[in-house]
Amino acid sequence: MSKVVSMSEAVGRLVADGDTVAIEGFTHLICHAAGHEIIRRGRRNLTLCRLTPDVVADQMVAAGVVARLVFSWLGNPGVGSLHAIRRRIESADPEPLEIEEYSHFGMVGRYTAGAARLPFFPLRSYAHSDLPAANPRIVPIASPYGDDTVYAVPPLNPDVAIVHTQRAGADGDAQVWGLLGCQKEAAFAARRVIVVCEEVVPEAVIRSDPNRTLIPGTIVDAVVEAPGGCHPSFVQGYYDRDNRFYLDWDAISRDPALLEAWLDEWVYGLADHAEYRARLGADRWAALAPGEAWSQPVNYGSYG
Amino acid sequence: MSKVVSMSEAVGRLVADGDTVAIEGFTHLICHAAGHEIIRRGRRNLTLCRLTPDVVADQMVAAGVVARLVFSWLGNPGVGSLHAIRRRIESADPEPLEIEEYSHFGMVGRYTAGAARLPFFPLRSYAHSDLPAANPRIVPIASPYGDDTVYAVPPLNPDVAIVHTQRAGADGDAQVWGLLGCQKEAAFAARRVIVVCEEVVPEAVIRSDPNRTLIPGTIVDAVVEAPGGCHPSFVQGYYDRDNRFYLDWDAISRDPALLEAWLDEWVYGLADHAEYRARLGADRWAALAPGEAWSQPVNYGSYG
Amino acid sequence: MNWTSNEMMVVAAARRLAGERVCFVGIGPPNLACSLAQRTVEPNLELVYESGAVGARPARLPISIGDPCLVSGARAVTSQFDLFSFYLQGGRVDVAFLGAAQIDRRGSINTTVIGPYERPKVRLPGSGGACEIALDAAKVFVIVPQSARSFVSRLDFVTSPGHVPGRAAAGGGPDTVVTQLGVYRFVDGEMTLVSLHPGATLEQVRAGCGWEPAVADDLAETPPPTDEELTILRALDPDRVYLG
Amino acid sequence: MNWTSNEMMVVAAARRLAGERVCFVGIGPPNLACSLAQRTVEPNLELVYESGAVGARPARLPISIGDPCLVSGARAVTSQFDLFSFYLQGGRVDVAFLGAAQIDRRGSINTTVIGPYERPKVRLPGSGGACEIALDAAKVFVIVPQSARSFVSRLDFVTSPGHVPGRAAAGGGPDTVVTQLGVYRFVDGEMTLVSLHPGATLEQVRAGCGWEPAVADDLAETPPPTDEELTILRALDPDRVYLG
Repeated sequence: MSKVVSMSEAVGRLVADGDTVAIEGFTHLICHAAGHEIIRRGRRNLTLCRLTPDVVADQMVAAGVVARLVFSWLGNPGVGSLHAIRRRIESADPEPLEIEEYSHFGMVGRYTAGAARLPFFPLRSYAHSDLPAANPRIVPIASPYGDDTVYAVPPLNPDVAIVHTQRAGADGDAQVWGLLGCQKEAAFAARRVIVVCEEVVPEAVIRSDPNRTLIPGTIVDAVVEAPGGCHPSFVQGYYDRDNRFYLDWDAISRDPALLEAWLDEWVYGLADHAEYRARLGADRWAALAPGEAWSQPVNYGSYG
Repeated sequence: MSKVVSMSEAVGRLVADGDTVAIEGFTHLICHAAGHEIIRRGRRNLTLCRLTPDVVADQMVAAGVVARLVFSWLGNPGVGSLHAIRRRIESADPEPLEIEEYSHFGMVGRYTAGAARLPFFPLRSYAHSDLPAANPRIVPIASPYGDDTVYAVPPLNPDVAIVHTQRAGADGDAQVWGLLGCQKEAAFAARRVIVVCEEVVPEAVIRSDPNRTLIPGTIVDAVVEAPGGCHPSFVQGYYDRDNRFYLDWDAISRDPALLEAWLDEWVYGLADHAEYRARLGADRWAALAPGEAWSQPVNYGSYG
Repeated sequence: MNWTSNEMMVVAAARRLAGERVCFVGIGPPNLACSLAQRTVEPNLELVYESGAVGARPARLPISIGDPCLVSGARAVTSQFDLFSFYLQGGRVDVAFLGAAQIDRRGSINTTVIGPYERPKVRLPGSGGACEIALDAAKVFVIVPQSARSFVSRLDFVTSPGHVPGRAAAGGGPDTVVTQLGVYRFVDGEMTLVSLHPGATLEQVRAGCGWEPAVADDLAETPPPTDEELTILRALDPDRVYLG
Repeated sequence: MNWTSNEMMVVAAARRLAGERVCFVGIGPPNLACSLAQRTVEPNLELVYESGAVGARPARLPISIGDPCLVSGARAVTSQFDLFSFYLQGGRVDVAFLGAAQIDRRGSINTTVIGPYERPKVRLPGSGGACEIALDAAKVFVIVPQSARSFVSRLDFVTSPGHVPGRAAAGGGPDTVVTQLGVYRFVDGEMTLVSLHPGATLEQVRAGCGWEPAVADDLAETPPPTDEELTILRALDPDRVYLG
């Protein structure tokens, strides 16, 4: 059964005001297209969960979509700060932003507990740090064997997880290669899952390599084909990170007026991500295209 | 740096009397060749860890190698019982066998805790079952959030893990497709790791598909090339399960004299697994060969 | 067409899969029941195996839960950590099958030992994944040949808990038990015969039960296997490996 | 050849990698130090990135820890769960690099906030993986530009604990801190200058330190970068993205 819909329909149907939304992807496969559609549709009061809120998070916060941020690293990677978010945190400008802060492993542990229906996830982080004082949900837990103590983090179960992948079947089987982040855990932890992909491929492609499936269609609610949907982040084998954008964002994000103009031009002023892609222009896309480096295929064998 | 050695050298150097040894592989990739070499070298007092002690475990127990079994399912899959092991447990014949019993998830959790240096692993299994009474190492643990209680299992850190894979690089990077079992967790939990493979392949093959690497060479101590080393279990894409052997084993294992004769003929009487392979004969191997079903390759892209 | 009580058992189980989606399945009768259901009442049934094969499309009758035919052409393959954590404990399995060496009136199951644990008369395989399946699957179906030896008033060991007092409501014990004699469901946690297979008698049920079995007021007769069901089923297991 | 204090900092860090095997590495100076070490003192150094790239062989200078050039041709790629659980917490990382916005005499590090946590003067990125790196890596190297603003007597926030009282011995705080002025190690948990880079003075060290820094009795002078080191280093970062 095909679950392929437009981004507009997926976000319209599956992301509601007040939802807890996980948009994961660690440097890789960060779905800007979904973030833009959420902004375009004027969603409000979202709790945005993301290990590394970066440019798209700064855009969503600036657009007034996000009331609360659950995260572990906040920044414009390789460049510096996210100024819209900093204004909210440092000066409540234009309004306060609630934050709930962990380390990376803590966030991964939270999704894992959520996906596994565990009441907590134990880890060795946080001892002697100020993080438990800053976030009272990080608590010590004694081992039932001997006198070892570790820390616990609580489960995180987003209302919706949005996962960008290289290829997916129409019924949602999502295959990923390169950096995997914690998208699998986030998807299994979520009540609803939107898979966004570079390409919808025939089921036979998926089933030729079942080990490559990160997320099975059985837990997926909608599939959106959005080639280029991670720009300016990258998709292994499809396009490189557009570093110029990250550098440019620093100046844009420092100036609320510039930021507003950017949102007008690149989000509100465009009907969908296909227009964004076209507006970037063929030359810019061509400059991001990698060379080819194909995996050596493996034989699963036919047993009939 | 090549770590490729013979099975004899790997077992001789890395498996000692009294060791805790994990030989994992869930129906798939069960390294009989290593079990046979351990028998051949007369190792004693091993603690054998394996979710599913099956034919090779019955052989190792019958040969007097194993003093203690840590497991979650004991049987000749699809056939019935392991009679050598049953004699030891039911009648202490010829001597008692110590057992430590979990469920599958409990065993997986134990390896995971061992690999992650956690003092325990929490799971929802065991409530209202008699397993915690049979095994006092399975204990309840209260959630630090609310009044939920789950169970804990303790970490399992084998002295050595033996993992069979389809292909490996000479320095130990091991790639697997098909059923993955819990070999990754067992290997990371172990102090020493032996990778046995169907084929040692050039490093370029491995590096063409880094997502396929289950175990990185950085944690591997020895690499053994042993094609056919999982017979009578199977290797996806290489050979099918030899079901006749499993059926035959039932009668052999029921009769200590037959079992002893089998060990004489197929283990003690052979120098190594190459002789075992040859003795099985080309026709038997040909009957186990699957057809071809190749994965669709993926492009990682070259970024230079 | 004539049929055997084993065939009736598998057919009755298959029919109960109507409306289910993700099914955690074992080898033998459960696998046959699922394959039959896919071809009759529930074409969209997704098969998940304990070995980690997800959405399997076996090209032959699998002879083990890890048969390579379950992997080639599957939708996904997962590690056991993911399988047990995210699929099973995570609540992504709608229905799961269990077998039993012993089962009691509450649907608790023993697959560990006959006799005392420390020195058993018969050492059985043990839990495998059964303990977590019993606790984590949304719904549990049991397929078990019924006899006074398997339907016992007191288990020698509880491997997989059933409708025991104090257990949380969600997935609180098996939903259905199917034998060669009939179909049982649970009423107030008590195994209750709801349907008798054609040809089977209440006397056989009582003889094959270590306690006085509860019988539903509206006890039904199981509709016999249809020709279509039998034709499909026999094609699935032409050598009668599991049909006997 | 002439050289800059930044180059000296990277070279000094690279030399400390002799004998190490698995290195958890960040972008920028740590990455340059590792690449230089691979080409000089430690050809077998394995680079593991927080993003999950293991045994990376980048064909260009990576601009982020998740640069696709770290994946193509890598030995392995792992999920973040596996990376943090099995590599880092599991004790498979021999040495890891940390940066710092603030560091104190015990080697504790702040990368979270300047000012109070609830209403910070400057909101910094936060822990990322730094908290677990500080606690789990067998050995921690810190590369940090030294100034009275970064070397502080009291941290605004402890993101990554150093040699704090009561901490378990294993991996108990940073092993080495490298700045543009010198190399520090820890003596009884106290950051101690052990080597002064050529051209740097104790006065500069004291001016760039918010406390009276301990100085080793046998304070050494760091051997200056060799021509070979400089040639390799500059080829690694021809546009001086990180060398400045």
